[in-house]
Amino acid sequence: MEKTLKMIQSVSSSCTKIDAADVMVSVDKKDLHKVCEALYKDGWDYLINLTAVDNVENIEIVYHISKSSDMEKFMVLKTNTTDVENPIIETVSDIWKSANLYEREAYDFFGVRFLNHPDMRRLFLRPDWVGYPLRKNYDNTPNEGIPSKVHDMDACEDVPSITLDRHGEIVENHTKLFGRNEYVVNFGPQHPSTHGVLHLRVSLEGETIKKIDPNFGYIHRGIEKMMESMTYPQMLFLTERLDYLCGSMNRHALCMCVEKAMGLEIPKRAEYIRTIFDELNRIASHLIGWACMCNDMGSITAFIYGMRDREKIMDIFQETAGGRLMTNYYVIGGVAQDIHPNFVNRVKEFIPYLRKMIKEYHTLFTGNPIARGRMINCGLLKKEDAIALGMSGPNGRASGWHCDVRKIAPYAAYSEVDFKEILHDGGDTIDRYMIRLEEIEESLKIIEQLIDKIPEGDFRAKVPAIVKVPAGEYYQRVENARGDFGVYLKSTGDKSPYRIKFRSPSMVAVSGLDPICRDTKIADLIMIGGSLDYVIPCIDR
Amino acid sequence: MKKYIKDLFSGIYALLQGMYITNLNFWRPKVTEQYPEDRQTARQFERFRGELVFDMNDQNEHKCIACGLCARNCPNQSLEVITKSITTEDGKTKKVLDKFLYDLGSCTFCSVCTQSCAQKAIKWTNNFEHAVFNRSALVKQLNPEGSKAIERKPAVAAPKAAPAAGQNENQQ
Amino acid sequence: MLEVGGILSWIHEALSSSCPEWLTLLIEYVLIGVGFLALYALIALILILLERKVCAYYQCRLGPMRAGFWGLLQPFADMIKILMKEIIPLLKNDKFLFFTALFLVIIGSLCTFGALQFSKDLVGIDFNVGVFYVLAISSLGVLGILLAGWSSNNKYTMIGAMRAGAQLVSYELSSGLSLLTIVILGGTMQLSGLIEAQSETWFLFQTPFTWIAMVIYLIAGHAETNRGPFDLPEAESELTAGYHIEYSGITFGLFYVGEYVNMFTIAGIGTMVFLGGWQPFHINAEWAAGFNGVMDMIPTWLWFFAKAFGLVMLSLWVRWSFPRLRIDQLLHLEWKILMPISLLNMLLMALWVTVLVPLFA
Amino acid sequence: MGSSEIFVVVMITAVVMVLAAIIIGWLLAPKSKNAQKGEPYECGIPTRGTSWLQFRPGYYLFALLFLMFDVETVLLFPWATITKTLGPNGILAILFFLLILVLGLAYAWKKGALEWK
Amino acid sequence: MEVKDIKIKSMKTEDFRDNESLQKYIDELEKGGFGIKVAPLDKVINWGRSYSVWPLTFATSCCGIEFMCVAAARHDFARFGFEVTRNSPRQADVIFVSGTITKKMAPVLRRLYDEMSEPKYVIAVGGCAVSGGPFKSSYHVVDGVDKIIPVDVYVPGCPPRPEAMLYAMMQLQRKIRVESIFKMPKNPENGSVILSKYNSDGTLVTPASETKQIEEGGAE
Repeated sequence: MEKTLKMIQSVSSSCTKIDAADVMVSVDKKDLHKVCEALYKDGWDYLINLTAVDNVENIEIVYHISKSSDMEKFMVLKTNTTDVENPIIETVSDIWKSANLYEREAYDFFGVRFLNHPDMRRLFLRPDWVGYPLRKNYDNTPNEGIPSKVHDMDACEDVPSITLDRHGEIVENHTKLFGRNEYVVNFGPQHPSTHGVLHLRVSLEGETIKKIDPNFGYIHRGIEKMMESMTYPQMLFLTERLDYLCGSMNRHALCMCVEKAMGLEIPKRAEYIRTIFDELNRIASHLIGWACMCNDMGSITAFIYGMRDREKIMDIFQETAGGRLMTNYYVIGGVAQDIHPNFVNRVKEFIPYLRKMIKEYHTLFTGNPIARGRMINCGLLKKEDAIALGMSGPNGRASGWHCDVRKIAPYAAYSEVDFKEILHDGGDTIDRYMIRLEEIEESLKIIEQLIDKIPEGDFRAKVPAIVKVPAGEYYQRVENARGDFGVYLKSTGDKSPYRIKFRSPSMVAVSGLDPICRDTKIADLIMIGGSLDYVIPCIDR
Repeated sequence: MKKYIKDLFSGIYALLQGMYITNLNFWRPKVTEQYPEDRQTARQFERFRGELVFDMNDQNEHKCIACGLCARNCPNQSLEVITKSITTEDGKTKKVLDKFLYDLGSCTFCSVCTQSCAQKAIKWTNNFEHAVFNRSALVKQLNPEGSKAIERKPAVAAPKAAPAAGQNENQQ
Repeated sequence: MLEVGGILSWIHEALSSSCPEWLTLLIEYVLIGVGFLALYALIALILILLERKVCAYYQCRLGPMRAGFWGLLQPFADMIKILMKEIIPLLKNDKFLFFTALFLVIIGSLCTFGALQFSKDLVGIDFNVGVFYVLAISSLGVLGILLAGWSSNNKYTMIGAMRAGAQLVSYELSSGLSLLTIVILGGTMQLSGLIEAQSETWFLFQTPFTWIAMVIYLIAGHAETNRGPFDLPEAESELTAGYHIEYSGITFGLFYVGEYVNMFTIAGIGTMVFLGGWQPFHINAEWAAGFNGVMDMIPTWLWFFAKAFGLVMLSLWVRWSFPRLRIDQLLHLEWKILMPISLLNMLLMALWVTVLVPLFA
Repeated sequence: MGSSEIFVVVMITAVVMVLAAIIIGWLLAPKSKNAQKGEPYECGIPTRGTSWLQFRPGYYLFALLFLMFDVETVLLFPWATITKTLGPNGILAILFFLLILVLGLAYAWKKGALEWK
Repeated sequence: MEVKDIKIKSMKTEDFRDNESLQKYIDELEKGGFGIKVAPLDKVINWGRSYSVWPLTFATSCCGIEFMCVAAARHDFARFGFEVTRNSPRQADVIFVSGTITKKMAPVLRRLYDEMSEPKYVIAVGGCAVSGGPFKSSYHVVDGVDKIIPVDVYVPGCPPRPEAMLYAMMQLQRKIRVESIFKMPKNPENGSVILSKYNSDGTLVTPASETKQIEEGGAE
């Protein structure tokens, strides 16, 4: 790490180290691009997250970067601009592809424009939206005006960007996304197979896809802004509504983030319960992912089988936590209530049942020549691309990228169990498909190891009556069912966070849709979308 | 040519296997639960959060002392505690519960309220049959007309000592 | 006693004894029309219920249960509902073709349906070029689907229509070729003649090549009815509803009904040319005379419907087991697998008929 | 009663059925009017431009191939009905005809015309 | 007509909530001059309609997953005859607004509703659709879909469990059972039958305004 610091300092004189524990470096915005390039050359090729923070006197951009070859390495890079009225910062999207959407998001929420970024449209809000909602001076009261017309699609196709001309002046350019006579079809927002309200504008030539332009924001609920005015126990429930298919894991991330910041020690029992719940949730999520993908490929029966078996997990959840999809089970310091006496038995019954069912799934669907013919060699994602796009999780592992947070930075009880990180190296659709079914089996193994060893003791630590997080910045990663889910928390020592941001693994998955799907067919687009298994509310937040 | 024929037959074999699985399921007992036919008999998980109710005793008394903690802790203001002042027999004015309004339509079932209630006055029940024709029918008054709070000794009545609840903010 | 022929001739005699000739004819025509319509609607209703129930059972569900006992009245509810639903006046479509498409689809469907021979004496359209007629008239449906997709002026329907064109047109070849194989064996194109030729043994048990022809015919027929795994023109998860997105109310209902009856028609034709139509199952041997007698006791229409519904069940089984094909797989299957095999099969059949059979005879 | 007459009757029945259904639907079903109702449906988003654009030739290629082979089948039918009476000589004759067509198919296969592009 | 005249299999009238609103709706229909004395034909049509309510596949977030559970094997709304989910609004009868409706989505939902053919119904599923639910204090969320489209049945829950949705469907069935096809108000322009949700000029009657009045009245 010291070496990296030295390297950065050699590039930029403005570099200062902030934090002792992690490497947290601040650079002047003039040197940002140079520093990032140097970092990239040094192997820091995975941009985990990019967050903008409105500090009132300046606007700060925080980069969380890691190395794909050595994922334990983790650093935070910061830069800021004091021009709050018209903030401009150089883009890093030419270095890390994943920055593309993050920077658009920063523009949408904070009005930060990125120099040389190819596409500075609003990401979530309507093109005619006024104001930048995550600025501290934005009026958050729910305003009455509900638009009556669908927003102007021409405005969506008009792509502005800012560059420097020869004299160093900033010029604004406009390009058109599609040609006039292109056959552009809207997939979504109301479409059975975009897994929510994703809106894809797809340029077609017959059956063949020429270009995809994803449109987000149809389910942008302003969770991050809402959380800024909530106390920590209050806002936990919102995390489950982010990525509702693996709600517990998201909640786990925020709980851990707050617990770590407060220095809370979690009882062992709670950690075990949380791990089992996480894995059950992962199974439920993968089952839905599998079922929906089969449905997308036209096999409704497989869909129903997947949902049928998922109900068993829902039963387990209901019995112990009291909720089906939204368990509301984890709280800061542990879990809300002790496990139900039937819990262990139910889980034990479930494991052999699901193993049997997975065999059936393989016979029914995996072995089917139609399905195989459609999936093999279709939707190739190379490892380099996966890393560049930041596509971690099952999608990244299908391309051979070792990126399981449970292995890299074990949390809860993961360090105490023996499990395999499933890796495939093909990177095509069948790899992404298989990896989910294999991960279900791996999760079953984890649960099997833990279920008999849940230690006795408290299920919840003593927590102060008012939860206050000490001032500072925190970042907590978990491996949710879709990949590397992260919480960035900036606190000023108050009851509510100053800024909170979630790193959504679904967003990067969707950003990969265009490169993966070019020159494939409509049917492939739907199938690849199913295999990437994104959840839209997690993107839109 | 050999590959062509081999592919053909292995393909047909795999297809038949898939059909075998669906056939297997055709004859299996069905998992469908027949709500509403099984309305009386169906099991419900006791912890399932269906609806917030007052924990009433036989004498039509509830435990709420109208401290308003639950309403303040509710993340989206779906609880409203309306109090009124009454004069007790010994001449003191006392704040008691007038109406406890619960907006089922915006409740998120996060149970922050039940966790923060030091008196354990509210609890969850399993009832989930809530669908109505009119949105205003979802706002419910939890304390039945004519009910009153349990008379308790002054020492217990103070809402102060409740660290176990964890979530409350009554120090403020 | 259980045959319908008696009733028909009784009606004819009763009419001709009391009415002048032209009126008799007119009434008979009307009766034929009404009869076909009733049968058509009945089969559609039965199939809708059957599909829902069978699909549910394959999926570990129960299917309709509450409309009538065991959900038996479900299709009636659907029919009433869909008849009373608004037909949306679209703004940007080609109105003439939009409605013409409907007529084409239903004419294609009903006229093919009319060519079925439900029992020994309940015969509808029976041309001496029957097989030819069936192939020709059923392709009207393709035209209907193409027009429906095109005239809606919607991008999804357009893609759906194009897919339908490429798909249905291709699969007509192999279904034609497999029927041709049977024509070689039967030596006639008349459907009733083909059934007559199977009075002792069904074609299925006459040569091994009939089996191949039947499998190919069933696959191609399944594809022609636009049902999964060949439901590309509809492709619910891709094109939201395919070529009939813009059809609402009963206009959609007619497509819906047409599709179901087509499924039955395909099964019916398959029954007639491979499974002996209404012919009872006979074992062609001395010792089996008693057995054959028992088989003859079962009314012929029951034989026909039992076989046809058997094939329908098979088609439902396939439908609810497999994922959808992609368009290139679909065309690969047709042009590189079914087509060559059925061509070869036809030649082998011709050899069988002309060389092998005389050789052993 | 001949088949042709029944055919005409069935065809008229089909037309009457469709007409009757549409008229009943038109008369009895409730209606409402609003500006967006008649617009083409495309997942809730207004359509971009017209849908009647030139379409890719891929679909037509197969239609052409179909035409070729369909004509072939039509020509084969008369032969098929009398295969038995013609005997082996008939097969030889038709074999020659088929050979040309199969060669055509093989050529198309080899050229990749049967691949969906 | 009284509420108790509406028969639903295996459920008694008193098992249903909010009978008062339904009674009020019936009274209103009767008062409006198109007497609700259900003719036999009406009865048949309403029976058919109530058992063949085809939903539009429309799900925006969490409640959509529970909607999928209703469609799946365990709860199976096919038993009611609802299983034919249509992706095209032309062929659908009911929208289950399952999930949050944001300001960007609202006009899309409105457009989908407009594109549906009559008769059409709306069920607001979950807190978000009923009142904005968890997100009602957000700047980008519509607090209640009844501000955009008229809602027939509200199902609270976050998300409601599948049985709750089946219950809501039975409530909707009850509402359908009181309609009268021949005595609906006519459109003054062309004499066609319209349902009461649109004014004659094509604008919507949303119940949000009515609800507000009731709420204000109730608070007194």
